[in-house]
Amino acid sequence: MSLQASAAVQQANRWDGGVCPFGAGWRTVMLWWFIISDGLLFAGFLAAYGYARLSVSNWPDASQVFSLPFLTAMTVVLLASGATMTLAVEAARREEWSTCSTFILVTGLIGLAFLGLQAWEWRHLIADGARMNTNPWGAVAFGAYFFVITGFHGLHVFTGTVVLATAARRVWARRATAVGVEMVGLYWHFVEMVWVFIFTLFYLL
Amino acid sequence: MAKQTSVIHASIVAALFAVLGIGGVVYGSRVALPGLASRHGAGIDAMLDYLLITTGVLFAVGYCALAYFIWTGARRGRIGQRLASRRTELWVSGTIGIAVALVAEGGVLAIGMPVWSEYFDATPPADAVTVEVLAQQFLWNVRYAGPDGQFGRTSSDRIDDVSNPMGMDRTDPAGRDDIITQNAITVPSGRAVRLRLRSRDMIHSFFLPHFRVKQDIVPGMTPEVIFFPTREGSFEMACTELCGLAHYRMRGFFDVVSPEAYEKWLTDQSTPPPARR
Amino acid sequence: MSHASRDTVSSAKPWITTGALLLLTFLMLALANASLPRALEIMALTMLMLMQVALIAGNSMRLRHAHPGILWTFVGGLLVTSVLLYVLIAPDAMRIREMVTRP
Amino acid sequence: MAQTTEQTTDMRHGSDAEHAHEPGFIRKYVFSFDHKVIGIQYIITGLLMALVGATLAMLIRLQLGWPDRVWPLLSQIFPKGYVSGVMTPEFYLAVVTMHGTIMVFFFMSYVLVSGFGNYLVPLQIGARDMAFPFLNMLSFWVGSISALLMISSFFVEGGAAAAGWTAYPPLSAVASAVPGSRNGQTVWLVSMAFFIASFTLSGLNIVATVFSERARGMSMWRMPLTVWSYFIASILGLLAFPALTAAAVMLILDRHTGTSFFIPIGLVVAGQHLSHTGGSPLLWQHLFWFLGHPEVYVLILPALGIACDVIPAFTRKPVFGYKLSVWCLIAVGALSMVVWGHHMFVSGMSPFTGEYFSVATLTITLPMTVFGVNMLASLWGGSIRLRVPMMFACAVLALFGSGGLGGLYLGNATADMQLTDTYFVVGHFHMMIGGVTLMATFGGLYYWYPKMFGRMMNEKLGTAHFWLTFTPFFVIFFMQHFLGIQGAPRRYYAFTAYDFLRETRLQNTIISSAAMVLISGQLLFLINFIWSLFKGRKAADNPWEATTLEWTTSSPPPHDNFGPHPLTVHRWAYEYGVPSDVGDYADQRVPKERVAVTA
Repeated sequence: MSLQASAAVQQANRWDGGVCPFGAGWRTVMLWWFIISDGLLFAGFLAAYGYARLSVSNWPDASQVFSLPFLTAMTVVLLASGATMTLAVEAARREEWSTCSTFILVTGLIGLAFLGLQAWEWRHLIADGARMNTNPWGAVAFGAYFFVITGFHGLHVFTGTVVLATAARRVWARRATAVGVEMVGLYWHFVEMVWVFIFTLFYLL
Repeated sequence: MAKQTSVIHASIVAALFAVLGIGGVVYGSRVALPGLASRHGAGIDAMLDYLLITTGVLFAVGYCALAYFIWTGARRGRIGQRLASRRTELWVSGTIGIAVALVAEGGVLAIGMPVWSEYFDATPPADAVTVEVLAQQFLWNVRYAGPDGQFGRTSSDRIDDVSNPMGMDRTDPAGRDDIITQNAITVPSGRAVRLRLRSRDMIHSFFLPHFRVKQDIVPGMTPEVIFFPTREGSFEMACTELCGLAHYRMRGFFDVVSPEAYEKWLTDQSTPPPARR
Repeated sequence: MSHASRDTVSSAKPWITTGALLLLTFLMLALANASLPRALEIMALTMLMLMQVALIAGNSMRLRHAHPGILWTFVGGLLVTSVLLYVLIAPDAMRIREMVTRP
Repeated sequence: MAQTTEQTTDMRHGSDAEHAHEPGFIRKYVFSFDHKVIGIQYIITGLLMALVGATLAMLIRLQLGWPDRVWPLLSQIFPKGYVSGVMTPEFYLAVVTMHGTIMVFFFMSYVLVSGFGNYLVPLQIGARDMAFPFLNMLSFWVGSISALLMISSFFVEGGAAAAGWTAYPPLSAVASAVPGSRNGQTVWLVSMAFFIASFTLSGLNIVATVFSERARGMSMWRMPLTVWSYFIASILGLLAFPALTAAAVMLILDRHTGTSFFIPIGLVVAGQHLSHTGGSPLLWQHLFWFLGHPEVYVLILPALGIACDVIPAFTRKPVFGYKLSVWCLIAVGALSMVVWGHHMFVSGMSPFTGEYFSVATLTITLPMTVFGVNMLASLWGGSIRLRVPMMFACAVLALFGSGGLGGLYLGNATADMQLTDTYFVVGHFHMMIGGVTLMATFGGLYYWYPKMFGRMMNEKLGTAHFWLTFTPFFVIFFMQHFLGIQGAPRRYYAFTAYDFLRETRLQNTIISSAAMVLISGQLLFLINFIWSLFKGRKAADNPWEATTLEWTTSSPPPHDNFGPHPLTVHRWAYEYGVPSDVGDYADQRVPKERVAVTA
């Protein structure tokens, strides 16, 4: 630890410069802002969905469209990946790199499983007649919003698995830092959190 | 010498701001709104007059202050004071800020809001003349209910540019006597006008400059405007929301005529089959 | 890395978080299928959703351990902004429904 | 939080390896990681885009000023746009749309926000570079792709997008609505997506940099107002832009996959029945303006910040009410997120939200007036050196005043009913996001040119440029307000069809003539910029005797900005009018012992 840094930390006011006021590095601050910005993309979609829903009267009843056991499976899978990701982050903090790398890999695999389930769900709904511009259950916008919102979330999960794969390789090669793994974890949990929103607002309500 | 030229230069720049400030007000005071022809328009005009006067004063004062500061500042070898005290600063900008905000908000609340409510929350008087306007690229289809006072059913499936621009249901008896014109609305003086606005393609905006009426017609929605013409004459109507190539000449006429002339116009329109104008 | 140990939580914690999340999920599923009045259903599900979000953000994303500044950045930046967006556009959506159904 | 210190160490010295060796030409000037080079790259790209935007403005003004004239020469230059010397309406609309888009996103955002932001923020807070230099470079090149795409849309089938910079559907969603909606609109949307990506990367960097990279002693309350304004503007950008991304995705889907997010049921366009059902064009307006309104503050706050930093250097006294100004910036930033509906008063929105948006909008008056008064009062009692940057700063102040007063009309739902979508709006926003930003851009360029290129710009040419810029600019857009009061709607190809607009023809000719003066006046700037690059007087490190940190290093600054030793800041950014050994000021690095800290 360098001398200036310790002096800086000892300063009474964290906002006085020389140190990040939030007790976190620029990476963390930047990632949080990225998460906010990216989250607002979903907020845009979900607000539009809520708007569409309020402005039409024949929105399909979700429980008749989606198979709830299947949905539960998807949720369980994604939430489980959150736990393994946390374990990976903790392993990284303890510098147990091989454990960390294993957990990251497991998380990535669970992510892929989630994507597989989602693909299955899409196939099923498409077979039932759901399209971007039509669906057999009611308001036309339903199909469009369904594919766009879950599609974007799926895209984020996919990006997440790519990031996880990269991270696993770096950790395995001992080229990663605990902060780096934590960043990956933050992103992955964010994707998980977005699913909670989508699950409630789109599938349940 | 350098100081001399810079003072002259500063004086010229100061003069520029002063001239723009005062000249702007003079210029502005000579420009008038299109002649008023509706009742609620008086409220809008009052709002605008209020704003023109208050902002005119603020504008001239602000520009002259800027000019004055430049004028005196350039002559000052050393600064008058370094910092106004925190209290002075708060007091100066706080007072002026609150004053301007009061002018703005107060004007809106006192003059503006009643007009806004009058315009949007008005219940149409029983004797209002109801006219339906269906905007399309680039003309206004106008429909009257005819003698039976009932509009016939329409649907967009039936729209045909040549034979049925409004998509009338020919089987609906209520629609038999509907009067259809294009680009022209005729209303009698002395009665409120209730316009049902629809669009069949783009967003148009129905604008009657003399009546202070402006309403976007978003397709899929049927906004209504209710207003009361106050003088007779032939007025222009325009589209103010970009709707395509001929947006700039989507012109129509809004004729306010005497009740007798209106009755006559109605009978004239009813006898021959609706024709294009 | 002596400092790391203090922050480390035992490995059981993540599973507790996940378990709680799952529990909430099942509760929500049950609520969604019970025929509650619509307003109540929306309120209950939203509350439960926010609890889930709080669990994920607080435990998994470690917002509980982060500086409050980050917490407020997150809450204000994402949640409040989204809510404002929706609250201010929702009245128009209802108005459209009114206008469309008008004959 | 011991973990913090580790990260702190990492943060302060993490990027040193990069700076160690001298990079080659490509790494130094093309794919550079240096925030100064990236800033200048942004500024130059933006100025080139401005050239395009100004040319388009000239075409618009030629058409509106002399609607009956025939221009054979233009027919040769734009064979498709001018048929036998007469501008076609489709070309006119494309030109209007692209002028707006290019000026807002590719000139103002580039030069003012990304350009100056990248250049100034690290320098003014005493950082070596942006927090994440690689991301910064990526941001510039993604932005360049977006700019190229936008320009290229003129050459696709049907021409460039023609639905206005607001791209309201259905006009922008239905290919048969207007020629520009065929392919031009798609290119527009894709280009905007790239732009947003680039702007987000840039914004993330600025936010993280201001948070974490400040030099020791550079507390938030010692930051220059420029940095504050960039900080708030970047946060606004990060919060507001995603909504447009979402909307753009949905609009592209509407155009190409037959969805109906924004297209309602039963449209008949050009005689064809559309199969779309159930969308709402209002939704686009909401999502667009949710971005669009904060976006104007993203542009205008940096402009105000720059003016606030230029003024003290030429009045030799601190800014008036610094802390209050900062709070005003914060308040304006927060309020700007919740007032977007004032763009839609007559759209048929719910009257209750209309009232809310009206009152909320006018609430912005309070902080904005306080800010304006603070700026004006900064001149009060000063010893003014009326150099070129100062003249432009005064122009910022003047246009901000008149634009702000115009805002009272438009934020007010009642007055807005008559004025919306007329030239009043055009005049108003050109005063604000056109004029305030343009004057601040010029002021900033004249002010920081010596720092950027190590040479002074020519003062006489600059003065002439000021007169030929501010005066015609004011005349043009002040008169446009009154065109609007007379009822002239915007986005009209010509004002020939209406009797009530007959009187505006002369005014339009005057406006167009002034516009020609304005545009030709910019040649002076161009000449000055290029000439000074090679022949300008060598600049001292601190030619304006200013106090902020960028002036304490050499002109131009070295690669690592302040040399190898970490610097310490001892005072706020406005220590003017104090006796010190160099004159009447003390820069932020002067220790407390040498000149007393006064604020």
